[in-house]
Amino acid sequence: MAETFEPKIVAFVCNWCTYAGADLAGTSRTKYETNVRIIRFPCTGRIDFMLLIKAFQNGADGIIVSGCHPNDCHYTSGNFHARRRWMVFKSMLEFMGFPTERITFSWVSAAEGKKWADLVNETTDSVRALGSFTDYKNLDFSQFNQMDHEAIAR
Amino acid sequence: MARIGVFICHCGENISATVDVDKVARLAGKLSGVAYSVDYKYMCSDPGQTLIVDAIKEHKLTGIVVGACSPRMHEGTFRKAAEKAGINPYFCEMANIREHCSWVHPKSDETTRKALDIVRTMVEKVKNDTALYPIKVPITKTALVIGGGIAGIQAALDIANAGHQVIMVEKSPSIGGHMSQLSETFPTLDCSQCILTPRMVEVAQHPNITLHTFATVEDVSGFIGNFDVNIRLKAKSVDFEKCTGCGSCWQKCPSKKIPDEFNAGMSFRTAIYTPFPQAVPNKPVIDRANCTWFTKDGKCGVCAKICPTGAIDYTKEDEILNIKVGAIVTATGFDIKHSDFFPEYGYGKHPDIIDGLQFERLASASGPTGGEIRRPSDGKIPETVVFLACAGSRDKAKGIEYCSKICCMYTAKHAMLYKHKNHHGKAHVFYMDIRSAGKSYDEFVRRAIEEDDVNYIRGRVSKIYEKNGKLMVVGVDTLLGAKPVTIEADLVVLATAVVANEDAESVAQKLHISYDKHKFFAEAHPKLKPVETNTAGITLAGACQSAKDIPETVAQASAAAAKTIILFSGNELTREPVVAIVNRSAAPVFTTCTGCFLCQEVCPYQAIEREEIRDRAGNLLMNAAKVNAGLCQGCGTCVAMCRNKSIDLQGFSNQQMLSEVMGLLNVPFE
Amino acid sequence: MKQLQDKAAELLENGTVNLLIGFSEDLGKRPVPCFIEKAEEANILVFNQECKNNLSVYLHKKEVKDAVKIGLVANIATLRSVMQLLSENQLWSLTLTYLTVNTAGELVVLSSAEELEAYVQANFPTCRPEDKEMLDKLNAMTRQERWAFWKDQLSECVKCYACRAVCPMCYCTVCTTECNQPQWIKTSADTSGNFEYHTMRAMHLGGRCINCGECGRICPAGIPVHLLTAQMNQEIEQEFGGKTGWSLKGGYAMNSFKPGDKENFIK
Amino acid sequence: MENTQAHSGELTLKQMVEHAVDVEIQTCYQCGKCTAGCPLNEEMDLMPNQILRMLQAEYPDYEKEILTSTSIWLCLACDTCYSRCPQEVKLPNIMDFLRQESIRRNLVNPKAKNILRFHRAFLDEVERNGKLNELGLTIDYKLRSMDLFQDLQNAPSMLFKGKLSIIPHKVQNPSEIKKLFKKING
Amino acid sequence: MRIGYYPGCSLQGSGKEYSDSLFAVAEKCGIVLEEINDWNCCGASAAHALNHDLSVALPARTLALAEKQGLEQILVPCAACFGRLANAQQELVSSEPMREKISDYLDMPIKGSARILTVFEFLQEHIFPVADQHIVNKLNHKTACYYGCLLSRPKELTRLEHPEDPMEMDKVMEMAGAIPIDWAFKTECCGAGLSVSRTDIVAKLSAKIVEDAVSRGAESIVVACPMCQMNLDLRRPEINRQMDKKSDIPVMFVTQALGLSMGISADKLGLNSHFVSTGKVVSCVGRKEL
Repeated sequence: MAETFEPKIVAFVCNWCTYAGADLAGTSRTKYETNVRIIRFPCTGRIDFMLLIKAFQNGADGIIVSGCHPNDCHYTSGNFHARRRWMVFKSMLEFMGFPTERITFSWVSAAEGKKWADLVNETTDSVRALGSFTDYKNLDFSQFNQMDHEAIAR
Repeated sequence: MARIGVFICHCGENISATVDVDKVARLAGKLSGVAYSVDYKYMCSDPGQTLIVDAIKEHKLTGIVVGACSPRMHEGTFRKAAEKAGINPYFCEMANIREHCSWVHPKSDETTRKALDIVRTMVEKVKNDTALYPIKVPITKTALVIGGGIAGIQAALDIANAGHQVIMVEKSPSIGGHMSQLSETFPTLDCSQCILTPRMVEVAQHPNITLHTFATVEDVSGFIGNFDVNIRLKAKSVDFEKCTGCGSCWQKCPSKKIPDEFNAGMSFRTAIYTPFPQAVPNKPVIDRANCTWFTKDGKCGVCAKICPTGAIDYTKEDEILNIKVGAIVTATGFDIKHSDFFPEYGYGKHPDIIDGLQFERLASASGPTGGEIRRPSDGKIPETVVFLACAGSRDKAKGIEYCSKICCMYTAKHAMLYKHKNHHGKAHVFYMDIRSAGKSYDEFVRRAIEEDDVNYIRGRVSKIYEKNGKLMVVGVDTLLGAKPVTIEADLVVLATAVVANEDAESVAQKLHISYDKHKFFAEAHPKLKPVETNTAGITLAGACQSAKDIPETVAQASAAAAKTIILFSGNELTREPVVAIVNRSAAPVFTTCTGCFLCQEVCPYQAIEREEIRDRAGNLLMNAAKVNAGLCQGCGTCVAMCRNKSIDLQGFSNQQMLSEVMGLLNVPFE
Repeated sequence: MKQLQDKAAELLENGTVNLLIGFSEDLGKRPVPCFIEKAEEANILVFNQECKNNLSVYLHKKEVKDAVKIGLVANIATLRSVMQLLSENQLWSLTLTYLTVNTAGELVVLSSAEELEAYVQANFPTCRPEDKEMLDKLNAMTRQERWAFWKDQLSECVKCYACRAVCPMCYCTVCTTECNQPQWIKTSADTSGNFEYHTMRAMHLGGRCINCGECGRICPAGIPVHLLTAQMNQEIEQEFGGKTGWSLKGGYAMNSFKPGDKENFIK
Repeated sequence: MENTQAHSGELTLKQMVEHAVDVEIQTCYQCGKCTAGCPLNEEMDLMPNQILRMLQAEYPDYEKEILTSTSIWLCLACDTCYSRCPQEVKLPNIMDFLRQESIRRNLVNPKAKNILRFHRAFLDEVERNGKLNELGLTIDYKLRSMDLFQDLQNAPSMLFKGKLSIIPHKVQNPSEIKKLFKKING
Repeated sequence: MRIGYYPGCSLQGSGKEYSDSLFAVAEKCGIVLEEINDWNCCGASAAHALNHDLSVALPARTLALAEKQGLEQILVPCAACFGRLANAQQELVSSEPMREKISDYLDMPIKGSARILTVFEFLQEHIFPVADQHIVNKLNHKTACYYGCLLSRPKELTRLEHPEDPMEMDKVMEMAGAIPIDWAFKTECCGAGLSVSRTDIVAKLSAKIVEDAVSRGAESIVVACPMCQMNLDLRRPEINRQMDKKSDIPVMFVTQALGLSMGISADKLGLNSHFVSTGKVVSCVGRKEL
C-alpha cells in the first residue's frame, strides 16, 4: 500500500454518454488517476440510490454519478428523472449529516473525454484530501464499543 | 455451480503494454466460480474466438468474461462466439480493461490491480446473468397515413407500391393539402397542380390504398406492429356510392356566401361543395355548420330535390371505424399565420394586405381571379406590390423565434410571378437575410433580382397604413446607412410564419408522440433519427415536424415510407431482450407489485400497461403493472422508481448491479 | 359524540357500511382503535383531540378489505392519507364513507372521493409546529452535529419495523427490507444497517408522506423518524411544488420532472 | 481602426450599457425596424439600429461618435421602436443611459445643447419648488438658450388664458426636495 | 372606493382645462377625487433623460405620499405623468434593492402597491356605468381620437387592448355621440418634450397628425395628454406653416368632449382657453344627425 492514502472511487455512469465519454478518453489516450472503477448502467434513470448507499457501506470513499446532459438522454427523459432523485437524495443525506461532498454528480457527454478525465482527477484529489470514509464503519464500532461497556458493567 | 471462463486480451500491445495481463489472468483464475482463465494476443481474431469456443466446450463453462476493449466495441462479437459454443449469448460479459484502464494509465501495479478489479466485477455480474432470448413481436402489415397532403401522398404511394396495405386519413373533403393551393413551384416554376393531381388520382385508384377523406383519428392504442386505431368518419351527408359527382347540387345550393377555405377566403363557396375542381374524391360533402337544412331545421333541402341519383342523406351520422395497423406515418402538415396576426400592419383590417397563400390563389390559374393578380379590395391590377419576408418569423416578440425556411424562396417566386404577369409593375421585397440554400435556389433568387428586376430592400417594415387609396409601407434600407424608406403600394403580401396546425397538440397526444414548444412534432434524434418518433412504429413526414419545402417534404415522406417498409419486411419484429419485467409468482401472491403505477408515469415509451389479475370466478383480485416488451427500450427508469423492486431490468438486474458493486468493493485492493 | 354514534349506527343499520373503523374509550387512557360491525355497538365510539391514530393504515388489512363497505372515523391527517392512497390507485376495491368532526365541532360525513377532496383541500393541515421547530433546529446544526444526532438516535433502532407497520403509505405486500435476492437491507440491527433502512424509508416516503407523525409516535425507542420524511416533504414541496394528499390526480413530484429543474449541484 | 484589445481593462460602452440597463445588445440582429418606425429618423445623425450596431462592434472610435451624436438627445422615448422590436431591445432605456454617459464624459453635441438646457432648466425648476411652473421654466430656459424671442408671442395670451400662472406652485416644504436632489446627485 | 388624484404640473398650468373638465364630469357623475397631499412633479422627460435614480425617486415620493394617505388607486390623467409614475412603480416592485435605495433617498417607506389608473380606465370603470343617465346631447361630428405615445406604449404599462390601434378613447367618444374615424396616426408621436427646445421638429411631427386627421374628414381631434394638446393647439401656426395650408381643427381633451355631451357649459369645461377656437365643435352639439 502506498504511503499516501489512495481512495476507492466508484463511478455509476450511463452507457450512452458518460461510458462512451470514458471510452473516448481511452481512445485519445488521455491519462487520469487510477482510483476510479466504472459501473455501467443503461441510463442514469436506472441508477438506484440504494446502490450508492451500498457502495459507501462496503468501503467506497467517493462516488461519481454521471450521465447525458439534459435533453441528450438516449431515452429522452431518464436523466431528468435522475436529476430530481439525486437532488432529493443529496439533501436527504445532508439532513442526516452524511458527507455529501463525497458524491460528485456530473453530466459528461460521449464527446467529453477530457471532461471525464478532469472529473476523475478532481474527484480523486478532493476525496484524497477528505481521507478514508470511516463514518459508516465507525457506526458499527461505536455500537460494539457500547456493548463492550455494558459487558464490562455486568 | 457457476463455471466461468476469463479471457484476457493483450490487444497486441494496447493492453499488455501497461497491464500485466499474465498476472491478471493468473489471479482471475483464483476467483471463486472461475473455472478457467487465459490470456491471448488478439481475442477478437479468429483464432482468439476459436480459443474461446473451444474453452467453453472443453471446460463446460456456464459463462465467460472477456477482458479486452469496450463492450461498445466487441460485445456483439464475443456474444456470437458464446452462442456458437452453445451457451446463451447473454452469459458473456466484457471487462473493459483497454479504454478504461490500459490506455488511460501508465504501466504500474496500480493499473494491473485496476484491470483485475474490472475483471472481478464482471465475473460477479456473469454469476448473476440469466439466459435471455430475443423478443419477437408480430406485425400487422398495414400502414396508417395521417394526412393527405403531398407528404402523405408520397408516403402512401411508396408503401403501397412495396406491396403493403395503406389506409389514408384526411380531415378535409379532398386530399392534396396546401400544395394543391399553390400556383407555381420554385425553383422551376412548374405548375403545382400539374405535378400533384396525377399523384392524387394515383392514390385514389391504387389497389393497396384505402382512402378516408373528411375523417380524423379519434384515438390510438397499442404499440409498434400492433396499433389499434379508431377513425371518425365525419358525416358527409352524401352517399358516395350513389353520387356521380355531377355537381348539380352545389350549383343550385342557395347558401352561397361561405368563405372558401381553398381560395384562402378570397372567394365564396356553397354549403354543399367540393373544395376544388380537381378534388379527389371529386364528390361533394355538406358543411353542416353553414347548411340551411341543419341550421334552420329542415328548411331548404334543394340539393336533395335536385340530386338525380338521390345521393343526399341528411340523416347520416358520424361513424367510428376501428382499424388495426402495424405502423403510422404522421403527415398532418402545417398552417400559416394570417395577416390579422400583425398589429403594426393594421390587424389585417385592410383587404389589400394579404398573406402568402392568398397570393398563391391570386396567381393561380384556378384561383378566384383566374390567375390575374388583382387586389381584393377593388379588383384593380396593382402597379406596386410590396412583399414582406419574415412576417412573424424570427420574431421573438411574437413568440416565433425560428426561421420559416420557405418564405425567402416563395417570396422571390411571388415577386417573379407578379413581374411576369405585369411587366410594368414594380415589385419590392423587404428582407432581413436571403436564405436560399438549395439546389439552384440562389440562382432562382438572383434571377428575380437580375432578370425580373425585383427591388430587394434589406430592412424590416415598421408600419403599414392606408392613405388616399395607397398602402404606405414604412420601412428602412439598412444597406443605405439605415435610410428610412416609405413605399406607396397597391398590394402588400406578408410572408407570414409557418406554424404548426391548431390541433397539432391533440394529435400528438393521441399518438403519444412528443412535440416542441411550437407544437411541431419531435423526431427521435435530431440527426440520426430524423423521421422516427419516440414511439416505436410512428414516423413523421413533412411540415408537421418543421417548416419544409416540397422537395424536402417528399424526401422525408419517402424516408418514413422506407422505415415502414423495413418494419414490414419480416413477419415479426425481433428486439433486444434488455427490457423491464414485472415479477410474477404463483397464487395467492401473483406479484409483489402493489399497482401504484408510478412506473407507468415515468416510462418515456408508454410501455407499462395495467394488468387485472382475477380469480377463476373472474373477480378482480388486484391490478398490477405489466411491461409491453414491444415498446420497452430498456432504460430502467421504472426500476429505480419502484419502491419494492417489483420491476426489474433484464441484463441490468438489481441482482447484477448490486453484485457488481459488492464484487468490486469489500475486498482490499490486494 | 352522540351525533357520531347515531350516524355510525344509521350507516351500519342501512348497510351503507359493513365495517366501521373508529375510536373507543380505553378506561381513561388514550382512545384506542375499534372495529364495529353491529349498529348497537356504535355507542362505544368516541372522537376527540386524543384520537391521533391514523386509522387509514387498517384499510390495507385483508379482514378490512373483505368487508368492502367501510366507514372510517378520521382526523384530517387520516383523510389526507386516504387522498394520497387514492391518488396511488390503492383502495380501489373499497367503498368508503368518512366520518369526521370539523373545526366548528360539527359532524361531517363524506361519502365520495370528490367530497373528500373538497373537504381536505378546504381544511388542509399545515406542517405540525412541533415538527417544524425540530426541523429548523436540525437544519441549523452543522453537518457533524446532525451526523452525531442521527447516529445517536439510530443506534437505538432495533428494526422492529413498527414505523413501517403504522404507516398508511407503507402498503407494499413485500417491502424492500424483505427482498433477499438481492439482500438490499442488512437484516441485523446494527447502526449502519439502520441508517440504510431509514434512508431507504425516507426516500420512499418523501413526496408521499402526509406528515401524520405516526411513525415517530409509535417508535418504541422514541426515535423521531417522522422528521426524516417531514424534511423530505419540505424539500420536495419547496423545490418542485405540489402537496401530498392534496389532489386525487396525485402529482407525485418524484416521478415527474421539469426541464428547468435545479441542477446547480451537478458539475 | 483600433480593435477591441485596446479596451482590455476598462469596460467598453456596450458593457457599460448592459451593466446599467437590463438589455442584451447582442440580441439586435439589425433588421432596422426601430429606425423605420422612429418618428425622428429624418432628424437623426445616427440611426437607432446604427447605434446598436456600433455598440455591438465595440470599436473605441465609435463610442465617441455615439456619445457626441444628436440622436441620443432627439430620442423622445416614445417607445415605438421597443414596442415593435422583434428582439425586444429596450432602446429608449439605452438612450437614457447614453445621454447620461455623454454628459459624464462631457461629449454633448453642441447642436443638442438647447435640449440639454431645457432639461436642466426643467429640473432646476423642480428642484426649486418641487413642482414645475411653465412660466418660470420658460423664462429660465430663455435665459440659458439666449433665444429670447421664440414663443414670446404666446406668453401673454397663455397668461391671459390662465395657462401660465405667475405665482409659482410649490410643495409644502421645498427644502425636502432640494435634500432629495442633493442625496441623489451626491 | 376612494379614488386618489394626481394632477401633475401641466394640469395646473397649460393643461388647466383638462383638470377643470375632468372635475366637472366627475362632479356630474357624483364621483369624488382625492388629490394626493403635497404631491410633487414627476420629473417628466427631463429627469429620465438626465438622471435615472431621480426619474424613479420623484414619482416614488408621490406614490409614497399616496400610500401614507391610504389611497389604493390613483388617477393620473396626464399621459406623461402616468408614464413616469407607472414606470417608477414597475421598477420599485420588480427590484428589491431599487426599492430600498429609493425609500432611503426619500426616507419614507414605499411599497408601490397602489393601482395607477389611466384616464381611460377611470372613465371605463367609474363613468361608463353611470354615463347614459347624464349624457343629454350628442356631439354629432366626426372626430379623430389621438392617443399619442405615452398612453399607448409600453403596452405592459398602458394595458390597452390593441396598442397599435387602440379603441378606448373611441368608445368614450361614441358614447358622447360623436363619430370616431379610423385613421393612421392614432399613436404617432407629436414631438412631446421638444415643444420648446425644438419647435421645428414638433411642427413637423404634429403636422403629419393634423394632416391625416383632416384628410379623413375629422372635425375635431380629441386627446388625453396635455403635451399633445399643447403641441397640436398652441403650435398650430407652426403646424400650418409646415403643412402650408391653414387648418383650424380644434383639439379638445376627451373629458371636455364628454362634458359637452353631458351638457356642461363650454366655459366651465375651459373650451374657451384654447388657441384654436372650439366654437365649431360646440356648435355641433345637439345638431341633427349628420
